[in-house]
Amino acid sequence: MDYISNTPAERNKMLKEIGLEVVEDLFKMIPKEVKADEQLNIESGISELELMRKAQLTAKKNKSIDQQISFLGAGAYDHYVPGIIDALISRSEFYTAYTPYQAELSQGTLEAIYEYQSMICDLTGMGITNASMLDGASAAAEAVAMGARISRRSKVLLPDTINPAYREVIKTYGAGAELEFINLNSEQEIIDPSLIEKEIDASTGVVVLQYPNFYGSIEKMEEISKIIKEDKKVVFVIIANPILLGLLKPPAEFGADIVVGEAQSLGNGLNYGGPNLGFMACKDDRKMLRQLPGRIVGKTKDVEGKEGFVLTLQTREQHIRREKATSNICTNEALNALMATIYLSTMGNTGLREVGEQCYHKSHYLAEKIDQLPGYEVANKDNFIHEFILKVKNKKSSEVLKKLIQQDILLGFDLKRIGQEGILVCVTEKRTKAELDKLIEKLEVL
Amino acid sequence: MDYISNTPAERNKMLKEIGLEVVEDLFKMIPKEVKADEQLNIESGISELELMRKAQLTAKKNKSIDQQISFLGAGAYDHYVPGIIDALISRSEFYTAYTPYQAELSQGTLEAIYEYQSMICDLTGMGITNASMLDGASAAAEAVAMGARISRRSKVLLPDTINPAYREVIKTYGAGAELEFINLNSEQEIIDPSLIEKEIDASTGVVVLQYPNFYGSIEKMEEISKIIKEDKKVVFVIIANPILLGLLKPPAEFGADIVVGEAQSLGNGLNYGGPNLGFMACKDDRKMLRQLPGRIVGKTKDVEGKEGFVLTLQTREQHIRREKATSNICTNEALNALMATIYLSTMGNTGLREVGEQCYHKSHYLAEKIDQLPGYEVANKDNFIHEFILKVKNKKSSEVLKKLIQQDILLGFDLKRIGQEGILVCVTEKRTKAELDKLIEKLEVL
Amino acid sequence: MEEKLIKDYSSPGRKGYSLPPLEVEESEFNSELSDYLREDVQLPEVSEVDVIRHYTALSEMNYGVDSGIYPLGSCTMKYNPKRNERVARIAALSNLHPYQPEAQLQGSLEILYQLKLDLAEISAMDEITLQPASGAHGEFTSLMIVKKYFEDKEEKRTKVIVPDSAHGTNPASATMAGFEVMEIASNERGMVDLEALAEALDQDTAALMLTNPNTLGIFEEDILKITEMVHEVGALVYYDGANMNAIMGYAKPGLMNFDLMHFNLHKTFSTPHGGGGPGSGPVGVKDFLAPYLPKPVLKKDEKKYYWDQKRPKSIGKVHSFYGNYGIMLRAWAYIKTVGGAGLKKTTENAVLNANYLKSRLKDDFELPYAEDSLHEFVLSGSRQKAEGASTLHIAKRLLDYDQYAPTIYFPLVVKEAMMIEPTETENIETLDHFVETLLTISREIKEDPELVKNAPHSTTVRKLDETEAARNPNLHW
Amino acid sequence: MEEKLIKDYSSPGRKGYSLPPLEVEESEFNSELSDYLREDVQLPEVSEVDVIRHYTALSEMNYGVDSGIYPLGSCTMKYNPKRNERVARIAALSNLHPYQPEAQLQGSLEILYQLKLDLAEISAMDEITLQPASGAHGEFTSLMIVKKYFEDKEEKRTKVIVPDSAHGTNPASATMAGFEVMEIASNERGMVDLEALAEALDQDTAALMLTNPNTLGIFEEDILKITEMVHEVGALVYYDGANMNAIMGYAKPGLMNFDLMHFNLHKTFSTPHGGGGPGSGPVGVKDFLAPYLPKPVLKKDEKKYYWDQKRPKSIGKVHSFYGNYGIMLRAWAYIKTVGGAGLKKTTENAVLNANYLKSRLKDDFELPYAEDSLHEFVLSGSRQKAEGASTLHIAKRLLDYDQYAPTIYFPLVVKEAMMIEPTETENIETLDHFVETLLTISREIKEDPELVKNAPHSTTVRKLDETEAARNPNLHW
Repeated sequence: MDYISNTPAERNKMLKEIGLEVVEDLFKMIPKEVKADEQLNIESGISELELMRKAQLTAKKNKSIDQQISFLGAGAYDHYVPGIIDALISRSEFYTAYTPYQAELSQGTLEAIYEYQSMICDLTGMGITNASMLDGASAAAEAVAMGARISRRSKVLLPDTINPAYREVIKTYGAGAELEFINLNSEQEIIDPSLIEKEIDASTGVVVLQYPNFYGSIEKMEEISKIIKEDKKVVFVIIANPILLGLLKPPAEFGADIVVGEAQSLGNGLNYGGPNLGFMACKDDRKMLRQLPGRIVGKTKDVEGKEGFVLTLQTREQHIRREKATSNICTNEALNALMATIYLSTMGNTGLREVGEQCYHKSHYLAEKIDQLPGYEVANKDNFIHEFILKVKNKKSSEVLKKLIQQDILLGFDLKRIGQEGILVCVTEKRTKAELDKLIEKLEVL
Repeated sequence: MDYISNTPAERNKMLKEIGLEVVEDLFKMIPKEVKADEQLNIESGISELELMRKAQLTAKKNKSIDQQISFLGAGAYDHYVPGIIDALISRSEFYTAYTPYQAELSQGTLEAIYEYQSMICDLTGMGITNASMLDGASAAAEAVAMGARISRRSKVLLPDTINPAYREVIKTYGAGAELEFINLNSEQEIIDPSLIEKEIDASTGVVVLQYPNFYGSIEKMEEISKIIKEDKKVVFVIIANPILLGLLKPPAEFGADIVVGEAQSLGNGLNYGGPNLGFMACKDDRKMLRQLPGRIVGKTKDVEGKEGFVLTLQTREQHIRREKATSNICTNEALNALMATIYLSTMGNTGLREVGEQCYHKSHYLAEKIDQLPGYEVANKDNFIHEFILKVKNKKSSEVLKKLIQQDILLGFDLKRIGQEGILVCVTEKRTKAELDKLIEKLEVL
Repeated sequence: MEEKLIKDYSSPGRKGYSLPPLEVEESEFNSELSDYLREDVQLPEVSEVDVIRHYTALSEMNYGVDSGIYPLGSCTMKYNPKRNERVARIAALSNLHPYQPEAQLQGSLEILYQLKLDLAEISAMDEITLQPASGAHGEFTSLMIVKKYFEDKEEKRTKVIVPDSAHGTNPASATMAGFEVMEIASNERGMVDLEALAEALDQDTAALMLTNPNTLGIFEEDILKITEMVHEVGALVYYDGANMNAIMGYAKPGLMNFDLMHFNLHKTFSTPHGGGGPGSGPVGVKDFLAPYLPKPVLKKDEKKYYWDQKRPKSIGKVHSFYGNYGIMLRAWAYIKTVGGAGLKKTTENAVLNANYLKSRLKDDFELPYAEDSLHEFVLSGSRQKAEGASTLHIAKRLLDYDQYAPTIYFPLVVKEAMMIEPTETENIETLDHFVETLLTISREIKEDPELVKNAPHSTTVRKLDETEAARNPNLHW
Repeated sequence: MEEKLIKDYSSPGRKGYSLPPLEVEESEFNSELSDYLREDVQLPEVSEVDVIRHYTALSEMNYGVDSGIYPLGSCTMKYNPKRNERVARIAALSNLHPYQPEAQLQGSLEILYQLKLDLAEISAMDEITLQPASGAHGEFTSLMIVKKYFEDKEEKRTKVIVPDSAHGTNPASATMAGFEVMEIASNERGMVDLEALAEALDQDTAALMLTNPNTLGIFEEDILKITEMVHEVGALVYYDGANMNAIMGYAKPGLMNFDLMHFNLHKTFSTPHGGGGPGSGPVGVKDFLAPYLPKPVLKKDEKKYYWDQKRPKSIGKVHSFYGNYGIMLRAWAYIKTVGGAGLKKTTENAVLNANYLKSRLKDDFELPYAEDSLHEFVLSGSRQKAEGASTLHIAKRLLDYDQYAPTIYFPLVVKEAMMIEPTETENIETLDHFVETLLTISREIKEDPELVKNAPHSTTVRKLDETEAARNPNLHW
């Protein structure tokens, strides 16, 4: 089926109005040489019934997270998503709208983004946020580029405790901006502050830290912050997991200049890694604001003095500044930001804190039990929030992973993928004690 | 979790306004003897995550229609339901609204019902329709009672070619209205018109026929109609399947006084038999209109002359006429009627006709092939639309049914349930040729 | 009309549907059948976009619980949780044919069985049928049970007693079941007048129909006396469950010695009203009435759940299948979510909200019955009527303030009645806003009654001519 | 504000969430970690009902494609089929973690692979990456590929040429990739000026960025000459796929000798825009550029689909995972539903609708370029401006008539530009209504320019003060 609204009779009427005979005449300006002379080699369209059947059959070749017990995290998190989110974002006035260019017919989207900005500022402790970024990694990459622009320096310190995918994306973007990256190697899952002290110099424009870091551990934030802040020009970028910021101190408290991260965890499903939701916040500082990429919503008044919302500070953006824009970002992740906004509204103070606490207690329960088993060790047992490194002794990690998959358990992210030993295990509030105990039991008999 | 919006502090404030100390004081007028002194013996409430998990686990104990190939019909039909229906009825302004008592804030529901009434009138050929009935069976029962009121006669002719569940409900209602039922026994799946001629007399108030009848066959409508119409007082009730009325002549052409039926087939899912959608239409006649049960929407104008819709002719209804009402019906199946309205709008003339044709051609393809197999016979092969009776020779029907269930095929409705031989097999447009061929193959080797 | 009719979007040949290919060869219609083929229908021919936009536009001309307060007395318009909608849409719970083998349905039957048990626990009834598809359907089913019970006992009882404050469905249901209806007046406190009741009761009496609290929101304090009096003449007492939201967890109809009752899942258990339906009206009975329940009845043995079809004394069926199953799923999800203690808390807050509203409104509107009330209460607009605007006008004026109106002109025992039921899901700000709006309207009546009498002003259509609609019915296009 | 902020519903202790019980014992935070615990956050404390009503009310203050025509030029606001939404919500297609073993994901990978093949077929490109999450992201990815390609060839090329009619993202993306941008003027027919191009091209040129038809809706008739000229200096030609809805099935960028391009699944393939995102911006390249694509690249061998991570020449990753997979599901569903012939019909009708609108409007509004155009066209409001109301005013006035405005003041080459793209899913009645509204507004400007200049009048807020918003930014509560 197609989605053409007009009938053949109406099409003829329209052709007549235009003064043409046949619809092909509309394309006569296309030179013969570039015309596709054959029909597209794509199968004929199918009906809705056939489509749904095809999709369902194809889906059967997958095995989804809910068909097994998953401890996968490593940047994509299986948290509780309240059902009301889908009910609300399925309102077509939200999801079939465009970017709110005509503010007066788009107050719903605009007010929701203003709320999103407010809540992101609250969580991060920062003064300014934009309306969203494409995902956590590209937000981090844009933050690094922004830091380099502000500091006018091209050296970037990049610890290996940052999500490796983010490091890759940061480097891709950095290749565009021609930045220089210094990799910092961790010991015992965190970065030794003295390493930063050693590497930081007058050409250093940006230092990046992740909070909690890729391994679930918390860096020595205060100590590192002090080192960085010795040179006022250096821009301190913190990548944070916002769902834990109901529990953990806001990055602003460690002197962050820019805070970015992945907010998929806030009421967005997994969706095989996308659409995700990058967020980006910076200090309340005009200079920073001018360099911030992406859309921003502001509150203002209409001609009668009634409050309302508009896209603002657009002179930073590409459709006005073109090659001098702070970024090329245009389409962002507005609907995902709306999902995060509804999530944070629903959970509120106590709910968000409880999510963080449940993650902490459940993951620690699991880690302690596993650590007591012979043949297993939790590497960062003294320092993690909801994700930890499990080391397997006398066996190959890959073997353990494989055997558990056969028993419907996804134990975690194999650190082999990034050339390291161990398995990164994540426990969210969704995991039940029965599931944790099942894993413990299976590991014991393996 | 509960759905209490007020906090303890707010509840105290409210109690204070009322002048009470504790909430229990609100219930002090309830005599001690009837007070429930113990907590309800119902488990504690659970969170959304637990609820969804519980529901999913319980669902796994079912095997749904889409997990097998179904030829079940017999009054509940597995037709194509366009996905847009659920998207539209999930608009909360529709599904969380009440009966449109305040017309000015309910124009959406009212206009949609007016459209529903218009399309039901179109399909049945009748002049007046109400806003819906609880289901096909109760609609038939109310039609019979209405016919008896109009004719002021209590004898009702009830052929056995009517859906047996409907006959039961008609009799339950008839017991209330103290009607007398004459069962007519069919031969070769239809009623011999001479039987009606024989039974009809001066005390006969109502004759009921089903179109197509329970076995999928078409009665000798013209001939029977002529017999009935000899006595102008007799009310002729036709139970019709509305999805086939895109293909088949409207019941009005056979002189129906009241047409009722089950409109679940129009864009409503199966839902284990409910909510279903009864419809009821009658001739455009003031006397009939006054006796018609249920709500009716009419078009009118507002004080400025703008057209709008209201519930009308409410003096027939129970909230005004109380014991003298035409029926007690209050809550009906408004949302299901909306689904049918959207369905009919989406399918349109050609779509509805094509559904009927596909049902016809696919069921006849299947019936012919099976009829050719040794050991099977289609009883009503010369006369059926989309449902036919399969007779099994040299074997028990129940054995055939059971063996096919093991092969993920539901062959149909076992007529044993109503004390007859054979299986009622239904083929809708949803069945693919591959599915039909699979059934044929399985039957062949059984 | 703010939005034209779907037929007015029609254009010949426009198409909004998709069907799979036929695949098989066409079979000819034999000559007899081909006589039955119709020429054509006049359905709209529109695109999918047309359908989507039209019904989206219609929805925007409606007001639901998600839009704001819906204080319709006796309708219990509480919030309809979205998670219940999700449960009802799980394919393996919903895509089920009523004639599938029971072995394929054990999950659904387990849910229905749990729902039955919970309803029995809430009501102190012994056996439940889920078959009735609405409250009124449950009433009719109940009265047919009463009828069958007396037939079985070979007693001829022809009369059903109904208080004058009862829902209109009560007398209508009694009539449908073939009874004569006798109405008895309430006393000055808004309760059943025991003397009038005593006078009405006799050997012809089959049943008394009663809701408690009654439609004034007032609990019948003599309820045990009432049920005793009815039982003394050998008649039964039926409980109209429309007001269960007032007592759940605090009192049980069974303990008040009611013999049978119906529930409204779409009121008490938060299933959506759908613009007028579908609802669900299960009936609960004491053991001695269980044989008369509609068939089949859901049962459980050691191995499985099953439908018991062998019910020789049953009144028969009242629905094609098992009732409004989709609504039962939602009610089950609600009860599981809220839990036993939560249901009691629900009652408390429903009653608290109603009493708070009453307390804040009773100085400005006449309160015809001073008696303590529970989840709803009835005011009279008589004072305002004397000042120039009736209850109908007040109701219409509320719409201008984007709030739905209370039930009006019911119960019949109160002149210019406004029957207000806020439910537990409204918060204090919403209640205060509703109060302030009513007070504003009351002030407007004093200052500018024409403003109120000509309301509504800001709705998509203004006041509609109902008289004309009834006089010259235009019921289809 | 028509609807207050969610925080203004907050009441301390109100709760809208539910979580399962903790079940395990609490673990103490060790002293180091406990230093990192925060005091509190200031999120709203509201009930579920509050959340539902607030965001329902916000939605009612919005306008989507389901509300009516959305004629934003270059945005391709076509109808978003509901069935695609259903496909994207199938649990076994959506509830997938990006690090699950590939063996558990063969269904999804099959879908992505089919999507790749179909995009390649539509564009005549050889290899596709689905990783970019938006159109601009695809542009940036493409330019990084260009950059890497020349690095690999050890050629230092610093310049990217962009026509003055290009989308703003083109120069911005080039800058982000570290290129200098050189803008070239269009000729009087609205096309690339070949002389200007020849002058700009040199050994420093890395690429020309071009969309075809361009943002005036005009097809570059010398396209083969243009690509040849660029190739002659050793540079690459990049195709901005924003306007693919104009040529699908009629022409292919690959056949025009473009070397690489991006697609917008949220334009051409009907995935919803979500109020500003998410989108999806796959990149297609000719074979010689395939080594530079972001890693991983989706591949297939005899047994399975897999992600090829061994891409030594890759530009690296541009997204944490594989891009906006949920959007790809919708685009896949769209292509499968519409099919090859349907895509061509889509193009025809998009172009027909645009030309019909142009034909009906060209007498009353200035048409700066008379050239034949395809799926969109650009008018100028200069004449109306002279009469007293600018294009901005016209746009705002359209909102009063419940219709969205065209893209305005773009492309920059047209003064008072109105860029109109109706798409194929609008029917003739809607187009006629849009025309009539614009003609009415044009008449209003003659008769009562103040009426138009003060628009909008009937929206929930009237014209908002953007200057004040930028001067004193209020960016959070």
